[in-house]
Amino acid sequence: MDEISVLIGGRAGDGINSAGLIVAHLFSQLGYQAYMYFDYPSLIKGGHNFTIIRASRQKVGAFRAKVDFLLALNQDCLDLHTARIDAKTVVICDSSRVRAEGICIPIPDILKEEHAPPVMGNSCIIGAFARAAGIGWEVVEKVLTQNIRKGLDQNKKVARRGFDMARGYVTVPVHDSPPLPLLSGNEAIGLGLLHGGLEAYIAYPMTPTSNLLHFLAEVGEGGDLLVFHPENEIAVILMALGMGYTGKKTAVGTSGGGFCLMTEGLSLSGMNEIPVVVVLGQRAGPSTGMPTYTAQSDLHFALHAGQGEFPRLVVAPGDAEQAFFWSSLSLQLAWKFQVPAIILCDKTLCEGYYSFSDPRETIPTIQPQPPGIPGTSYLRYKVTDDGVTPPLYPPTKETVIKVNGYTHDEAGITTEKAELAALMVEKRVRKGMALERELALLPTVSRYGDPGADSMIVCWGSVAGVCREVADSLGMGVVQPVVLAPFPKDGVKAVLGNPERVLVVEENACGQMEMLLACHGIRASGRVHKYDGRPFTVEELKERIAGVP
Amino acid sequence: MDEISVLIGGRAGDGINSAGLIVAHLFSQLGYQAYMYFDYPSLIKGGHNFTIIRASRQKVGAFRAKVDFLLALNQDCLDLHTARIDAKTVVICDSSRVRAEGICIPIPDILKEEHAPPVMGNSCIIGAFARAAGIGWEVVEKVLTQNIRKGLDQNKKVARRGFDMARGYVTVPVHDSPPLPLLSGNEAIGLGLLHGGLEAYIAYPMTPTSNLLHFLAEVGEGGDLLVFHPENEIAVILMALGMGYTGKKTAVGTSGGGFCLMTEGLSLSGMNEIPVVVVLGQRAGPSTGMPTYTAQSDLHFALHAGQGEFPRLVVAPGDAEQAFFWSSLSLQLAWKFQVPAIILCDKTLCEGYYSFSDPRETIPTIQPQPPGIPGTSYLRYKVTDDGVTPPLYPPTKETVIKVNGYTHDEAGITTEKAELAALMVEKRVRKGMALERELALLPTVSRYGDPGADSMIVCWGSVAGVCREVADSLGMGVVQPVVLAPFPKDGVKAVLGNPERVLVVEENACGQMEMLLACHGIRASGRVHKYDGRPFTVEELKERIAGVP
Amino acid sequence: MTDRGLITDAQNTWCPGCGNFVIQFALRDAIQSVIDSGIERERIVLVTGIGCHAKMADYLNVNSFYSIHGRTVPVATAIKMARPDLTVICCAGDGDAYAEGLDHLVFAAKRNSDITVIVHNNRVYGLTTGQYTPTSPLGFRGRSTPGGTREEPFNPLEIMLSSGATYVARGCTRRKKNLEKVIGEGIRHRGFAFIDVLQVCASYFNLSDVYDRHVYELGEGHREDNFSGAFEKAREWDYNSESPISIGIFYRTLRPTLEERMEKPPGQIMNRPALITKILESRT
Amino acid sequence: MTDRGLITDAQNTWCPGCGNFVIQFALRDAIQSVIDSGIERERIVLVTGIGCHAKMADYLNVNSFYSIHGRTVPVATAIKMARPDLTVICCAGDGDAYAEGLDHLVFAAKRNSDITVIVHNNRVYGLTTGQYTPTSPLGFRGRSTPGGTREEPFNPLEIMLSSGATYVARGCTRRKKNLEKVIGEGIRHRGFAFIDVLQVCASYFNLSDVYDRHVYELGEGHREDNFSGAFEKAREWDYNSESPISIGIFYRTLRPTLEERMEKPPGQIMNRPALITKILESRT
Ligand SMILES: Cc1ncc(C[n+]2csc(CCOP(=O)(O)OP(=O)(O)O)c2C)c(N)n1
Ligand SMILES: Cc1ncc(C[n+]2csc(CCOP(=O)(O)OP(=O)(O)O)c2C)c(N)n1
Ligand code: SF4
Ligand code: SF4
Ligand SMILES: [Mg+2]
Ligand SMILES: [Mg+2]
Repeated sequence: MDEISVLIGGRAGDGINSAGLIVAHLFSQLGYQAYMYFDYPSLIKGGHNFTIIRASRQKVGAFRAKVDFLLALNQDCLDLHTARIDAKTVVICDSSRVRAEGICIPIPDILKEEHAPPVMGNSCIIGAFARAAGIGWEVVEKVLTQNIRKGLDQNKKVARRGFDMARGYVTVPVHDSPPLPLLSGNEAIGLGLLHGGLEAYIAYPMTPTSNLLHFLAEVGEGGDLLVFHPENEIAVILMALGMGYTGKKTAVGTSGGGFCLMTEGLSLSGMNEIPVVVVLGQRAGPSTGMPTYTAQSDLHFALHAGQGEFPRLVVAPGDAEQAFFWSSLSLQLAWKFQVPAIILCDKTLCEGYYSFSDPRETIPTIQPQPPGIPGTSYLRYKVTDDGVTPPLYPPTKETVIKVNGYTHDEAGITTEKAELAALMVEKRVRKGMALERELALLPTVSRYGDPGADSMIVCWGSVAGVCREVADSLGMGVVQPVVLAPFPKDGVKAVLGNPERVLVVEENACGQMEMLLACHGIRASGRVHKYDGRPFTVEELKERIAGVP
Repeated sequence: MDEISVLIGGRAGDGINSAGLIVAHLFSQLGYQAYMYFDYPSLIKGGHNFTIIRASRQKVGAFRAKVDFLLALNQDCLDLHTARIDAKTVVICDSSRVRAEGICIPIPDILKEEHAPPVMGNSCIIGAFARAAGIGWEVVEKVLTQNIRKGLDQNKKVARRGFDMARGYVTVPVHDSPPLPLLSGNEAIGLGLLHGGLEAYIAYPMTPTSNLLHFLAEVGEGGDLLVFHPENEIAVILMALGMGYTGKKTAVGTSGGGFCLMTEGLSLSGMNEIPVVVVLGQRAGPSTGMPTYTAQSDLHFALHAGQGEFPRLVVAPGDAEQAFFWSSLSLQLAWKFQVPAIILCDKTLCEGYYSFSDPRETIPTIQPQPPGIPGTSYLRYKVTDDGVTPPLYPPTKETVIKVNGYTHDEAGITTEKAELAALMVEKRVRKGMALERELALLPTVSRYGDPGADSMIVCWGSVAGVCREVADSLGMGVVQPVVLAPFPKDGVKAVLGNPERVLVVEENACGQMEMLLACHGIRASGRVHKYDGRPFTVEELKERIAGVP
Repeated sequence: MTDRGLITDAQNTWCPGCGNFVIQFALRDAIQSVIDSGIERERIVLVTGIGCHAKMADYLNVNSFYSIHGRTVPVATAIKMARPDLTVICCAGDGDAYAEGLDHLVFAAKRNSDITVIVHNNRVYGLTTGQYTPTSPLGFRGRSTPGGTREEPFNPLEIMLSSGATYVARGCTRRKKNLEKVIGEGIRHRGFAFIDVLQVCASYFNLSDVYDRHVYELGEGHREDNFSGAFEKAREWDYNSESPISIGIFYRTLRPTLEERMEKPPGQIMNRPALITKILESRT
Repeated sequence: MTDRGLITDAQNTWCPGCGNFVIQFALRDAIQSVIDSGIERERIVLVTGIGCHAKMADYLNVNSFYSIHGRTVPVATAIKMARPDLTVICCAGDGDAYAEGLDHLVFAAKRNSDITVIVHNNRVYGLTTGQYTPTSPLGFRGRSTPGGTREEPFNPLEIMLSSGATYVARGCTRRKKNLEKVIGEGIRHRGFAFIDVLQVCASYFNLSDVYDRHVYELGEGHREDNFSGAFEKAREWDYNSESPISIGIFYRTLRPTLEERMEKPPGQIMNRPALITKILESRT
């Protein structure tokens, strides 16, 4: 048994997300890598929430169509997931609410006996699951202890009761790899930003990046990180630019609707050359769409948002390590080149959990821009060879620092002169080229699978996880451009080679990556799209790929 | 003398724009086609404003590097335009403010003698110009009478004084073509929208479309057009959707910064299927940039603005007739297919004046969508073959009409179901395909010059005017896609043929049309960019094209 | 329009105990009484923002425009402007109407647009899981402010009075009867009607006890037509400290509505072809 | 920072007779006196919107952030939050601060962000050639309202008082001395200072005569610390009818500023690598 999948489901408010995380931690302790998908509708109590935890000896970033264990806190959970059950699936359920064959635990009775509140039903079913999967009680105890803040003893008691009532079906083998931390994509982004030097984070809540705000707000309570939630997203980005003007490395986070409201500020950032990092979490659109479901349909919007032309960095990490790595680099690069950067992620990445291998040793330090020379002759927009002006921030002795969203001269004073305007356009263009040169030294394109395969998949963002796995099983190769702007055309071409088939896999309907590739002369021979808000399962993608002519 | 160019310049507040228009009307009366470019900085009084009027027997949409007459109301006008003067140029000036050779008129003295206010200096210099150009007094009188609202008699008097003081240099031949109306691009758009059935126009002022607001506000005072200027652009687009919900055909106008603020509403329009037409006047960016100068740098932003995927119509007219034609069609098509439409124009088009040949007879009437069937079973998002739902608007007897920016079912009730979500994505995709089919019957691509030329220019928007002219003189062909989304790929390829050279001419730095062509597999062999806010002159473009390898 | 009455058969997903249910029934009853008074149901339009409150669009079986976060008011204003024969009601959230889209609210009041805005003021962002809003008390620990907010709430009634609202009321989901009254009167009011509803959020900010303790109805003695009195009364409670909280109609007056002022004199209508021709002629 | 003093050598493009000149000199003098009182010039930051008023960023030789239309306040708030040792002043327009970006103004007042906002209230959009603003009188014929506006102005002082501003003043460009005083006091005020400046627009709305006739200074008798009195005084003139127009400081009080409340207890700083490692451990 190299891998194992567990689904746990119930109503919103039942703590399904935390329960899933506990299960994932159980596997971590046994030396597995875990991945957890969390599926929930946009409501607070009721409805149906579920998580699928998949653990494997290999790095994993996708889930399968079938599960080995189904932990059902209510009947819905069984009824809605019959398709995920096969002959081998062990069902564990609350016998008071679910009619099923398998391990049926009278959870309310146990809770009553232990004087425990309903939300602890989770722990009970997890206990039963552990026993069924042959996971030792000491592992359960350790994980509960590490992860439960309130009512630990009671939780342990009800878990033990579940444990004791179940019987072993299988025994998940134990491996001696040290346990890895489990991070959500949001947390990985947050930590990456901190690693890159983040000093301030401003956001207005919006799924799927609200949890990044919550995470950093907690961090900010204890440390020197300024976190603020203002009146709306327009204020968010303008505040970020105000922070940036004083030299504070600042990021913001949002999703499509909020990003719309930031586009005017983004263009200002392009013009006044105050860097800002925007974490843009995609979800199913257009408009409010399905706020808690995933999509990859804002690629071109991210590439082109804001009036006028200005260089920008756009990165689309596909898992927690890439999220950490490129969040750190985005901040560093944005600051070095004084451009806006967008971290384009999606609900699957943001709210999924991943076993995390600390990538810090591999992250290059970007040499920061040397500061300008203070004094009365300082020019905030001095035209230089590479287009980047040595920055200074107020207060700087004897120095006036003028930033300006109008076309301006080197000092930052508004101009409408034709030659000066053209000069400044060229300055910004050169800055973009300098950024491109710096990126040429970085791993902007990831590859997986068979590099010399006839059949190659191109994908981006969180879909990389499932593509990697499917490619492995089909003998294909995968090319994942992580940097999307400036587009690493040469890198992609080099990695892609000249295969017979190029399949583009995307979670949208219009083929946005395919279009981007086409712009750069790379033609796809086939495509697989999904646009119902749910990520591909391994089997689904495999089948869909098989169906492409 | 087949054509003639006149520059008139002075300070902001001197009425340079109106003066230019009067000169253009003089030429209209003589049977010429006229084009007028207006150049002004972003200030109210002072600075330097000028217009260049070019009249020709042919349709004209560009100006030359040199002028035949330079009418200088101040010294700046002479000093700033020395490059436009050659041996043949006749200078006419206010002798009290300008030292020059040519026709020098003591304007202040004349005004004083006629008890006329300073702003009438224009009329005086126009009178002198008319005489110098051999234009009869009766023509001047007629044009003044038709165009001057206040103080006509006094204006005539000072014009006559100027007329009498000058001497004839040339005699502009008179042709017997009937005079054409002169329209700014903004007015042509406004009239086109009215032709298409416009019922409401909402806008927050922003150059270069403020004058469209002013024009329609005047129209609205006298007729049944609802015009409103609310607190900001977010309100603008949401109000437009509110209007659209009641069935009122509505348009809005803005420029890049305001458009940013509309993008969230645009995406809502894509989702709730309430049509809206957005007039997007480009100007030099990024950010506030140079508000009164031109650019073509929002193409991809217009194509991709708003989160998520939804069909949209984007048209980029190149002159006043196209502006009228496509504004009418945009409104009709947006309503038929219930999609947002963007009329992508620029400062050159919006604020330039063109002799206008009424295109009404050539505009097809788009068969509107038949209305839905009222009653309790009406479904606002009924899934149909072509994706378009027969609409109804409140109040409709016995009918509940629900529109929704969330993913919704056919009745407009929020859903998060995977299958329903996919179904609705496909509905919208099919709507886009239906729009594309309708467009296939329309002249989405314009061509000029030699259709079989080895060397072809591809251009878009207002640049078409100068390209047309240059292509004619260089024996090249021109392809101008007027519809940019859905992109008429086949049409462009058909018209383009297979030439040796494809030059893309654009007023931006990054080659946005070139990128769009590349997306559709059309490769450019060369490019000419301009990004200083000033449109190409005929000579400049010729020279630049000659310089492309 | 099914004949199932004013409630659709969409599944209701509010939390048990949520104050939104009370608003739903109060609004339904108010709408019913408007219908009973002779306004056809198809003339009623509901506009909602985004948030828990906004689900009202799915639940009430009347025309509805489910808008985006913070943007009920411009949509509603435009609907009323386009069709003054419609009765337009907004259900907005406090995050929605007081944070994201405050400016529109002020302008609707200023213009005296004849719409009714009901703010489901649970003093928290419900749907995004419990962050502070402009009316959360100082020190509120939400998920974006785990150490407590650093700002006092504002008083929406004061702001609305200052902005020119001609009907300013407050309700509370702990007092359904009064709520129905202030909503009904608001809908009937000719001009901009603003109703701040203190709504209990069972999951993130359950102030039932506080409201039960402090809420009282404005008495007979309160003069609705007196601006200064209304303003003073509005200042009695600052949305922060514990003090008596009055509910009811604070202020009501009449001034010309936007729609009245926008009305065109009859007989102005000109057919489009003729209009276009006339303009072209004037430009020749 | 050239040593040319507080005025840059950028060409000034305001119209002759524009009230902005008066604001410019009043502000320059106020800044000079702040500098004289010991605050280094490099600690002063000017944030402007977009409009005629905003050209101040080009004309004053101090640090400046020339922002976008309607967005002075969030920029200024953030600058102050990031660097409380800076003195942050906004020059905003009435279109800018009262229409496009009104919400930010309300929130700065609510939070008591220690910045100073000077609104160049010419009651018209100058730079876009004369459209009505939220403070234009009813019936104003601007280029977007050739038949006259259909809405009354709002009173920005009332709104600011209701929003929690701790310093609310009005000046007029016809009274430079008083203007300099209210600006200077505003800058020195600890907390959010709001100054509505009735500014003459020579080209599109020249109200010199009206202001000369009606403007008077608040007398000794006016108590700046009395909210109700200030509110009542603010309502004396409604920005619409002709009536006496008082200028001066309407209201001044102290409450904790946002920046004070945001200040971190010392000693909290943790180095980043250690912090990241600690969090990773907690997730294992
Ligand atoms: C532009 C934008 N920003 C953020 C969001 C995310 N969002 C959805 S609901 C909500 C808060 C809702 O709070 P409130 O308006 O008080 O409504 P409640 O849920 O409390 O009824 C937010 C921030 C969004 N949908 N759109
Ligand atoms: C988002 C956006 N909308 C519109 C504009 C166009 N615009 C520039 S200045 C201005 C009005 C300025 O009026 P006000 O703020 O009163 O300043 P004033 O010129 O009167 O000083 C407008 C609408 C813009 N720059 N940005
Ligand atoms: S979160 Fe609060 S407001 Fe939202 S449904 Fe639940 S109880 Fe009601
Ligand atoms: S338009 Fe008005 S505000 Fe602008 S510079 Fe001229 S006088 Fe001043
Ligand atoms: Mg709320
Ligand atoms: Mg103004």
